[in-house]
Amino acid sequence: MSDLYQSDLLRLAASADGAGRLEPPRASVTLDNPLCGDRVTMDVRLEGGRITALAHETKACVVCQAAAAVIGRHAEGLDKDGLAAARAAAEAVLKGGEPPAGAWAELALFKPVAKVKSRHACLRLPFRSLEAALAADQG
Amino acid sequence: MSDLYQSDLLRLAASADGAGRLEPPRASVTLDNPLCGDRVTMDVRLEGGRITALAHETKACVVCQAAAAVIGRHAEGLDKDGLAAARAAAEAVLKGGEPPAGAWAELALFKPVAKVKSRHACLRLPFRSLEAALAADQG
Amino acid sequence: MMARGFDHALIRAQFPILEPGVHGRHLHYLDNGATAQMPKAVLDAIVRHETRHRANVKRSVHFLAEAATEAYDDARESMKAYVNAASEEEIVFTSGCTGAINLVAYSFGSLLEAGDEVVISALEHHSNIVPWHMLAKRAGVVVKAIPVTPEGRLDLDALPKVIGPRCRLVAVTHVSNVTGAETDVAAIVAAAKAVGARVLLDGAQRAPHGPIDVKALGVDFYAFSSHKMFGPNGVGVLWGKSELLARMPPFLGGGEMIARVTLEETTFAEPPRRFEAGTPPIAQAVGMAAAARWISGIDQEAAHAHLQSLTGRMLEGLEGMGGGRVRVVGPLGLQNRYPVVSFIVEGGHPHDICQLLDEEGVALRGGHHCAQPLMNAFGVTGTTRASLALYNDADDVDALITGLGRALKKLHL
Amino acid sequence: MMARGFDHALIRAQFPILEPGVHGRHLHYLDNGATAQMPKAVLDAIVRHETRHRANVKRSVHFLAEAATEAYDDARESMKAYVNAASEEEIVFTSGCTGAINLVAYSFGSLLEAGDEVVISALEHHSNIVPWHMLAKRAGVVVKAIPVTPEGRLDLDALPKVIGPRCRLVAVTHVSNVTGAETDVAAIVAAAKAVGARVLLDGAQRAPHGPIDVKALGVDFYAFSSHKMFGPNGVGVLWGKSELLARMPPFLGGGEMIARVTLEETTFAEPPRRFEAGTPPIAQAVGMAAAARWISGIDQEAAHAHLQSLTGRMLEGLEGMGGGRVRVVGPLGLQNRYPVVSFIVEGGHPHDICQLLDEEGVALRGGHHCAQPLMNAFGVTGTTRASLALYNDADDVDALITGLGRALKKLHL
Ligand SMILES: Cc1ncc(COP(=O)(O)O)c(C=O)c1O
Ligand SMILES: Cc1ncc(COP(=O)(O)O)c(C=O)c1O
Repeated sequence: MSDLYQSDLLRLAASADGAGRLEPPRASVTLDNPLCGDRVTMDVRLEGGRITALAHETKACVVCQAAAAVIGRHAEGLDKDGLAAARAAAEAVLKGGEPPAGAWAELALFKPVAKVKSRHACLRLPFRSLEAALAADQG
Repeated sequence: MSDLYQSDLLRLAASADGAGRLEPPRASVTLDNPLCGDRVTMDVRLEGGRITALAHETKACVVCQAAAAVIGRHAEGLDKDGLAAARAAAEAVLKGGEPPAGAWAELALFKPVAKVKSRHACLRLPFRSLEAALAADQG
Repeated sequence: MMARGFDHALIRAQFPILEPGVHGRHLHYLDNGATAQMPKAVLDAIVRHETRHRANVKRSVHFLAEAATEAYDDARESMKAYVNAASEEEIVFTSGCTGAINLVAYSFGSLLEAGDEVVISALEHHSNIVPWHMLAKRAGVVVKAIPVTPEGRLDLDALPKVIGPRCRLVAVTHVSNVTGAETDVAAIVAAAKAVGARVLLDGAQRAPHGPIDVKALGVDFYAFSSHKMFGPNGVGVLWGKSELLARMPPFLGGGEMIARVTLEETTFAEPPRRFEAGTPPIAQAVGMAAAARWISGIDQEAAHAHLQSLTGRMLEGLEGMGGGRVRVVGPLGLQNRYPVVSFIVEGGHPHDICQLLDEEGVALRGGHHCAQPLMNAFGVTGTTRASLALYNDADDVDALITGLGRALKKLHL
Repeated sequence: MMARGFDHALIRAQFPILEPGVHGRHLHYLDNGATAQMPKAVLDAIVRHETRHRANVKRSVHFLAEAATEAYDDARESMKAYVNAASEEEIVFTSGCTGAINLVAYSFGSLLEAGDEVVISALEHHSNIVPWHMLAKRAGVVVKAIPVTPEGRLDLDALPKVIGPRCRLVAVTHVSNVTGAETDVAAIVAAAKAVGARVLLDGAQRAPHGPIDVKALGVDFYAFSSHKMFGPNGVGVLWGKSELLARMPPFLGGGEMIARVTLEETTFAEPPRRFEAGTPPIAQAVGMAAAARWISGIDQEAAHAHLQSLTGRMLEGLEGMGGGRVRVVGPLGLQNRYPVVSFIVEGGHPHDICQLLDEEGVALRGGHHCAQPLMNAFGVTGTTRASLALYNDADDVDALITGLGRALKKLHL
C-alpha cells in the first residue's frame, strides 16, 4: 500500500483540479462517507445532459482528493453514460484490474487501493456525488 | 436426585393435604412460576393475624405439590413470624442444611432438591403464595 | 465438507460436548429446540477470529480492522446464501430471533396506525406474541390470532375470519417449537397478500434444518437465531425484503447506523447498517456463518431422512406408553413436521419427568416452552419435549423410551 | 491471578493475537478504544463454556441446562462485583453499550412527557446521542447538550444554564472516547440531583480500566460493553438502581421476560429478567465476566501508573511534531484523563495517517470516532486516535512517534 502514497498520487491530490464552487450551479450534491465524515460537494452546470462546468469541494483523505481531482480534470463534456463508463473504470481498478486507455487511464494510480477495502469508499465518494448531481438535474 | 422421588415424598405430594378452596377466603393469592407455568392458589382465613383455615389449589410438579401439602398440614395457627420461620427452614434445606425439629422437620424430605437449583423455585412457590396471602390480608 | 450420504458417527464426533457424558452416563441431548450444540468447526471459526482477526469493523484503517470487516462481510454473504436473499443488504444481524422480531415490531410497527391489525397464531412462541402485545399497547394496533387444530397446526379454515382488510402483517411461526408442525406457508402468504398484508415467519425452529429459500416462500421477513442452529449465542438474523427495509425507520440508535449526526438531529444510513446500531456481534456473526456453512455442507436429503426416521421411532415408542397415560401433543404423522415431539403424561408433571430422565442421561425440556397460549389451547400447563438434531441417533430415542418407562414406574404411574 | 505489581511481559504473553505481527512487523495495537484484544483466560472461559456447559438457561431441568444457568448467574454475580452494585438484580445483560443506552431511552424514556428534557453533551459518542434524538422525535422530549471546553472536557460552567427544572435525565460519558477526558461525575450528579434528574453514565471507555463503584459515583444508570474490556462481542451491561428498574416498563418482548402470557395480554417479570427478552448472550456473558475478573486480578495502581506513564510519553512525543503541524485534541496533562489520545495533523488526513502507520505495524483509528458533534465543536471532520491497553508498552508508543515522523515526510508535511 505504501506504493499508494507515491509522489504522483500526492501531486494529483494536491493539484486539487476543479476545486471550488460554481455560482450558481445547476445542480449541487453533497455526500458524506458516514464512516469517516469525509465530505464531497459537487456543483455542476449541464446542457443537454452534458456537463459544461464542474467544481468540487472535497474535505477528505488523499485518495478521495485525488479522485476528485481526476474528475475535475476529465469530467467536462460527460453525459450520464460517459460518467457510468468512468465509474466502471474506477470499479475495475478496485477489483485489481486496469483502467481502459484514454481520459481515465490516470485511475491506474489507484491500483494499490484495490487490496484495502476500507478505502474503496474514498475513491467512490466523488464519483457517487457527481452521479447524484447528474441525477438531481435530470430527475 | 433420584433419592428425591422416594415413596415418602411421592406420598406427601399425593396426600394433597389442604387441597381445595375456601368459600369464602379472607385472602386469596395465585402465583405462577413463570418459567414453567406452575400455579399455586392459596386461600386463607385469618384471625388476629393468625391462619385459622387454609386451602390450596396446586397445579405443579411433585416438589411443589409436596411443599403445598406440608403447608396444608402445618400452617394452621401460624402468624407472619411463624410463617417466616417455616420459610427459613425451607431455605436452610435448599442451602443443604437440616430443618429444625418440630412441625417443619418434614422438610428434610426436600434435601435432594438443594443441588438442583432449577427446582428451588418449585419448593418456594407455595411458601411465596402463602406469604403473599398473609400480606394481602394485612395490607 | 461432508461427502454425500450421512455418516452419523462422523457428525457426532464433531461435538466434543457429547463425549464426557453426564452423571456417569452417555449424554442423550434431546433439548435441541432450546439450544443446539456447537460443532468443532464453528468453535474453531470463533477462536480463529478472536486470535487472528479481532477488531472493530468498518471504522479503522489497519490490518486487523480490515480483517475483521472482511470476516463480518463474509458472514453476511454466507447468511445471504443460507436464506437465498436477493442481496446482502437484506441481511440484518441482530442479537437473536427475539431481537429480530422486536426490530420489526418497533420499526415496521411504527408505520402502522391505530386500528390496523397484526395477525399472529395460538401456536406462537412468546417472542412472536409479546412484541405485538407491546405494539398494541403503544399504538392501538389490534392483535388477532389464528387458532390451532387439535393436531397442533394452524387452523387454515379460520384464515378468512382472522385475516381481514385492516390486516397489515401476518406474523407466524414457520415450525412450531412445541408440536414440530410446519406451517403451510403458501396458504398464509396467499391469505395475507389477498388483503395486502406482509408476512413475517419466525424461523427459529426451521433454520437448524437446512438452507431456507425466502424467495420461494414468498414472505417479507424471516427471523432466526444462531444458537439453535449450532452457532454461538448473542446473534441472529432478520432477513427483510430490501424495498421494505428501505422504508422502515431505524430501531436502535448509535454508532454505525447514521449518515450524519449533529447535536440537533440525526440522519440515517441505508439498510442493513441503519438497523445495526453500535458494534455488532462480530465474532458471533462469524460463528453463525460457519454454522450455516456447516449445515449446508451436509447432504440435506440424507439428514432429513435420518431425522424423519428417528422422529417416527420416537412417536411410535411414545404413543400408548404407560397404559395410555402418555399422549403426543401435535401431529402423529411425519408429513410437514420437524423433529420436535411434545407429550403429556397424565398425572405426571413435565419437570418430574425431565428430572428423572436427566438421571438417565436424557436431556429433555419440560414446561410451557414459552408458548402459554398454546398450552391454554390444549388445556395443560406444560408438556415434555424431545427435540432432535443431526447428532442424535436411535440410541438416544431408545434411551428416552426406556428411561420414560422407568420414570413412570418410579412415579407410580 | 496476578501478583502485586505489574509484569508487563506476563500480561502481553496472554494475548496470542499480538504474537504473529502484521505485514512482517511487530503489531503495535493502539486501537483499544474501538475494541480491546482478548486474553487467553477469557477465550478459554468461552471455549470451556461451549464445550462443557452449553445449553439454554432457566428453562430445562437437565445437567447442561443447570450448568449453563449457573454459569450465567455467576456471570451476573461477577458483573455485580465489578461495578459494586447493591444486588445482582441491578445487572441487566444487553447486546452491548449501545443496546444498554437504547434500553434506557425506550423504557425510562417512555415515562417522560413532551417538554421534559434530557441533557447530553457535545462530547458524546453517537450511541449516547442518537437514542435521545429518536426519543425526542417519538415523544417530544427536548434534548439539550452541555458544551465542551477547548481542552475537550465538559464545560461545567454551563451546567446551571443547561440543566433546568424540566430536566429528567443527564446522560453523559464517563470518559471521552476521543479526548480521554474523565468527567467530573460529582459535579454532574450534584447539578442533576438539584433538579431531581437522574444520571446515566456511558462507561464504555471507563470499564476497561478497572472496577467501578456505581454507589460512590452516585449515578442511576451505568452502561458499558464487553468487547472494549477484553471480553467478547455481543454483550454489555446496563446497571440500574433497583427501585428505578422496578418502575420501568420492558423494552424488548419475548421469552424469559414474562410473568404470564395469554393471547390477549402479557404481564411481565421482575428486573432484571423483565429486560432480558429471549435467549440471552450466555457464553458472551460468561466471557465478559471472565474479562472482569481478569482485570480485577491485576494490581490496579500499578496498571494505572503504567498507562499514565505511556500516555505521558505519547503526549510528549506528539506535541510539536512536524514543526507544530501535529496538535493533540484534548487534555494535555495526565490529571483526570484516561489513555486515549487524539491528534490532528494540519494538512494530513486521519485515514492517510492511519494507513501509513499501519505499514509500520501501528494500528490506530482515524475519523469522527462516532462523535461528529465533538468534531464540529473542534472544527474538524476527524482526528487520529491512539488508545492504550494494559499490554501496550513504550515500544508501542515509540513506534507511533517514529512512524508518524516518517508518514509526515511521505506526505510532504
Ligand atoms: C464512549 C462510547 N460510548 C458508547 C460506545 C458504543 O459501544 P458499542 O459500540 O460497543 O455498543 C463506544 C464505543 O464505540 C464508546 O466509545
Ligand atoms: C419458535 C421460536 N421462536 C422464537 C424463539 C426465540 O429465540 P431466541 O430466544 O433465540 O431469541 C424460539 C426459541 O426460544 C423459538 O423456538
